[in-house]
Formats: sequence, structure tokens, C-alpha cells
Amino acid sequence: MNLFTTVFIMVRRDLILALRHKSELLTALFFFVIVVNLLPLGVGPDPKLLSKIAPGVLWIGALLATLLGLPRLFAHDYQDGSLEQLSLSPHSFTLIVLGKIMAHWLVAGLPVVLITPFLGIQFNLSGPIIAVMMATLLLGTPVLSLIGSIGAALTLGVRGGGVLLSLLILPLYIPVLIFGAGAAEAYRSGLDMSGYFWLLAALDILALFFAPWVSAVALKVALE
Amino acid sequence: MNLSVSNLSCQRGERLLFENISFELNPHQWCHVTGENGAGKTSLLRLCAGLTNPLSGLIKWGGIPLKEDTDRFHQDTLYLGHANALKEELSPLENLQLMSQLDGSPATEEAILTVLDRWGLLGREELPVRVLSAGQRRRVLLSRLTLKPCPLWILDEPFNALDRRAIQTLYELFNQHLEQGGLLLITSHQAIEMTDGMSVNL
Amino acid sequence: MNWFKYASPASFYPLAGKLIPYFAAITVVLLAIGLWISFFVAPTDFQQGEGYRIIFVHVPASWMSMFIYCVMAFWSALGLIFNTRLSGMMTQALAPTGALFAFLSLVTGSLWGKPMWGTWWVWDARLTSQLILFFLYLGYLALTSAIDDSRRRDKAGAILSLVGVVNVPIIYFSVIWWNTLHQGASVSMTKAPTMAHTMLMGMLIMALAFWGYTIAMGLKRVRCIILEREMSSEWIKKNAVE
Amino acid sequence: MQWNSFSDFIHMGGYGLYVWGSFGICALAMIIEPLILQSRNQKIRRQVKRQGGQP
Repeated sequence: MNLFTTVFIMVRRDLILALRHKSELLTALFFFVIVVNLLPLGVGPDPKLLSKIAPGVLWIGALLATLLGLPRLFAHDYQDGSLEQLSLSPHSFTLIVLGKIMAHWLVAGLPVVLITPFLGIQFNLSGPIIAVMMATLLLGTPVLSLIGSIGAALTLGVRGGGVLLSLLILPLYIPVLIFGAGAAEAYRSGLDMSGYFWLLAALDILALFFAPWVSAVALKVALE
Repeated sequence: MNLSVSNLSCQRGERLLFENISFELNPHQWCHVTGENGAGKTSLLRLCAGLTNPLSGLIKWGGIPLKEDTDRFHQDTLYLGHANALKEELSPLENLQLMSQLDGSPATEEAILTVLDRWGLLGREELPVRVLSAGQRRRVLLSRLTLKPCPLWILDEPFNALDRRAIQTLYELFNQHLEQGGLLLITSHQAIEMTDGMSVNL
Repeated sequence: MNWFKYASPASFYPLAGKLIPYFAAITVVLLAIGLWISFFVAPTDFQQGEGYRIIFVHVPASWMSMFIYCVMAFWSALGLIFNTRLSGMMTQALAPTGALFAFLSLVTGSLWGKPMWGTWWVWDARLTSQLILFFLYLGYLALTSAIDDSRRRDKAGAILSLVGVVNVPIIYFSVIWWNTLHQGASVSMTKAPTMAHTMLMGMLIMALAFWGYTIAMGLKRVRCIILEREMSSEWIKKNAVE
Repeated sequence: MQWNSFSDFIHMGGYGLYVWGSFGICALAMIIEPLILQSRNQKIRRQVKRQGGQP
């Protein structure tokens, strides 16, 4: 089976399914926007303070928004028996899982990246910093979906799954958070930030190679 | 190509379901797995489909252990379980298109419509599966039998929720499949009205 | 000697029972020596006074928490490769003790930090990564206690601890990177007291005592787990398990 | 020997609370954990006995 065909079939399938659930589709995005907008209400409207903490807040928001959709990543397919059928398909199961992860990113991660400029303006961020934020989010959010899929697979069908998933996954998100929010910070201090981009890219590659495979193994364990 | 099962033992949780099951299924043959509720019929079928690993024993397809050539085995088998494995948001047509792509033998729209017609589902091919009845869903699932050309069918309670006419259609398909050299491993709580079958009692 | 013989719970159970007293004895002796060195042999530190004596429990506890995580990953890898049941039980037997040491390391660390730096907690690279290690332990414990089926529990736990062990260096590195970027913090933990010979000795002996304690606890817990899982199996019914 | 008296030892040069707090919590943990395990062990042994085994 062709590598791209498998991934493409799955991405298209999951996107169609997501589109038929319009309410679910936008939940992650609304959640992100609301969390980020609650912050000024918590810490006060001082523009200097807000623009200082904005990158961190946007990143934490992105983390939580990704986490929100993760329990559903495999749960529906697990309940209606589709996951079982997918694991029996002659297509590589790892690639099928990769397709599902990519669809998750397109639904949960990409909208977050695209809405960042509007939130950045609310937080008084300058144009270049917004650009840096978008770039790091673009590089970082796929890692969140990839690592998250491992947690989703491990907690599939387990009682208390959603909360458990956050406990498992959030500590593993720390490097992405540090490099992602750090880049904007470095830019502001006038430091070289290429290192952050390289590190995020390295995490991307590492996660891309290992996460779908580990998730596939964990899913087979869950299906037994 | 034959399916051979030797000395199979299976454990669910901490409980031993069955021990030392052996049988061999050859082309043109069908096998009825019987047993009381909870005896492990579904577990045996899932083992034979390669979904779970046995506690001990070996399953071979065409002389090769399952785990050694899963790709070919998945090409050659169709396993239909209790769950319908249909996406509620999609129509029967879309579901079957998707399934056939994932099975590695993409079917054309006409081919799918022909099959749906045979199962009496024409006219419902564009409705979301959500609105279909249990029997209709089951028939959509069974449409896959003719869409994926493969020798080994493993069917868990395929007659569930089917009406007389659909059961008749299913028998026709079974006979056709066996004539063409197919193999059929099946569980059913009702008697199967076919001759020359073997049976495995758990 | 056939090592695989002991990979089966039935033959490991009595062996573990025999080993526990030895490790308990080692622990008690080493603890006595270690405590004696900590309080009576090691001299007063000229910078930190007597307060530095916390090092004799803090550092061994931190070492053990990291070491146990690696041992868990080792058992997990073994379990996934050879499909031995004992490996999963061993991993689960070690996890609570590892989490305990991570917790003790955090508490003693902050008890040390208060008199030395005037604050219970600093976002120092070492403290932060120790905290994250504690979270990883909690995650493991939460996952394994939430899964009822023992085979799935073993495998899911093994996958999680391996994913964790791969991530630990990445997390540690990223936290150091983060810490050097935000040098604003007024205190730095890197100014540890110069390691005198006796102090190192004391720490090593305490670490060995903790190690003996961990093994004794691990064996004790693995025996409980074996009994719980195999309660209905023949060897427990037939054999006098002491 | 750097301690002139017992109260000196307890006082720990002004760090008594922190030093004894640290050693105390470790001691506490290392006493409680075996006790918890012991009770878990006894519980499971009783259960095995009820099932007709010989624990």
C-alpha cells in the first residue's frame, strides 16, 4: 500500500467526520480563545504585563486546547468497532494512526495557529512577535498532537480517561512549551532564536517517527 | 490456503476460557463454533482474526504463523464482529466506499450500489447511518462480504437482527463463497441451515 | 544457573521471600553507619553550618528516584521484548517507592532551601526537573491503577515508562535551557558546598542503604502482587507458600 | 565529635527544625511504607486462605 494513500484516506475520513460535527469542530478553538481572554481578568489590564506574559499564555492555551480533543481521538472509533477494523486493514496501522493524528492537528492545532494574530493584537504584541508566535505554534502544535496520541491510546476505554490523559501527557509537553514560549522571549531580548526553531523542528521529527508507532502499539494492546 | 489451529489456549483477565483447541479448515469448508454464553466463541474468532494473542498454541494461515505475515493475512481475511463498525455520520455509500479503500480494493459507486440493491438498501444509500434500523445497519456491514474479495471469512453472529429475506441472501452468499473455494468460520446462536459443515464445541 | 526459571512468578515468589530479610538487614546496618557518619563523623560545614546535613538524605533520595525510574524502564523493555509476566509486576512493585523518593527529595530539598536561600521553592533547573519526575511517577501510578485487566496494565505501564524515560533527558535539557534564559532568579543551587571526602562517603552509604530498602520493598510488594494476581492458580492452592 | 551536649545536638546550630524535619519525614516514610505493605500482605493472605489455599 502506498504510504501517502493510507494517510490521505484517513485524514480525509476524519476531517469529513469532524465537519459533520460542527459543534465539536469549533470547541477547541473557542476554548482557546476564552482561556486566553480570561487571563487579563485574572491578572489585571496592565498592557505591559499582558504583552510580557502573552507568549506563555498563548502556549498554555494551545496546550489545553489540544488536550481537549484528545480523549475523542480514538474513543469513537473504539466504541463503534471501527478501530478494530482499521487494525485489520492491510494498510499499515501506524500510518492509519498517523492519518488520524494529522486530522486531529488540522482540527485542533491549525485553527489555534491561525487565530493567534487576533489574540496577539488584544495583548498588545508587535507584528514581528506575532509572526514568531505563529511560527513556533506551527512547529510546536504537531508535536502536541503526536505525543498526545500516545496518551489517548494508553487511556482508551480506561475509567477516568480524560483526567488521566492530562496527567500523563502534560509533563511530556514541557519541552515544547519551553522552546515555543522561549523563542518569543528570546526575540524580545534581542537574542538569537534560531536555536529554538531547530529544537522544535527536532522534536517534530522525533515525535513524527516514534509517536504514531508507539500509539499503534498501545492501541493494539487496548484492542486485545 | 488453509487455516490450521493447534493447541490453542485463551485467557481473559485471570480466567482460562478454553484449552487445547485444534482444528483445520480447508477451502470449500465451513466451521461452526458453538458453546455456551461466555465459553469464548468470540475470543476464538478474534484470535483467528489476529486481533488478540493466545496464551499458548499456534494459528497458521497457508502454513505460515499469523504473526509472521500479517500483511498477507489481513489481505486474505474479512472479520466482522459484534460491532457494526459503521460511522453514524456517514451514509451507507460513504461507509462502504471508505471501507473498501481501507480494505485495499476500492470499489466504484456502481459496484457498491449493486451490492446495496441486493441487500434491499437501495434508496437509503444517501441517508446517514444514524437513522437506519439495527437490521439495516447489519445489512450495510454485510455488504462488505462481496466488496472485499478474500478467501477467509470470520463472522461473529452474522444473523443477528436480520429478517428472513436477508438471512436468505446471506446463505446465498455463503454457498457462493464456499463453491469458489472460500473458507468460513462462523458463530451463531441459531442452527445454520447448510450441510457438510464441521463444528468446534468450546 | 537458569535465569529464565525465575522469570515465572511461581518460582520467583519463594526466592523473593528468602531474599527480603537479607536486604532488610543490609538496609538497617547501612542506615546505622550512614546516620552515624551524617551526625557524628562529618564536620560542620564552614558556610552552611549544621544545615547542610540534610544533604545526607536529600541527595540519596534524589539519586534513588532517578535510578528507580531507569530500572522501571529496564523491566518494561524486558517485559515488552520477552513477554514475561514478572517484568510488569516488578515495574509496578518499584513505582510507589520511586514516587516516594521523588517526593522525599522535593520535601527535603525545600527544607534545605528555606534556611539556605530563604525560600521554600525556587524554579531552579534541578528542582523543576525533579518535580516533573514526580509527575511522571504519578502518571504511571494513576494509569496502572486505572486499568483492571492485568495484561493490559502491564503493557500500557511498560509503554508509558519507556516513553517517559526517553523524554526525561529531553525534559531535563529543556528545563536547563529555560533556566539559563531566565537568569533573573536571585539564588542558584549550583553553589553546592564543596564535597569533602567524609561527606561523599556518608552520602554513598546512605544511598546504598536506600538502595537496599528499595529492593526489600520491591520484593515485598511484588510478592503481594503475585499473590493478588495468581490467587486462583494451582501452585498457590497446592504449595505451602511458607 | 562536634556536639558538646544533647541539646546542642537537637539544636543543630540553629537548623534543628530543618535538619530534623528532613530526617524525620524520611524516617516516617520508611516506617509507614513497610507497614502499609504488611497490611496489604496480610489482607491478601487471608483471602487466599478463604479460597482454600495455604498462604
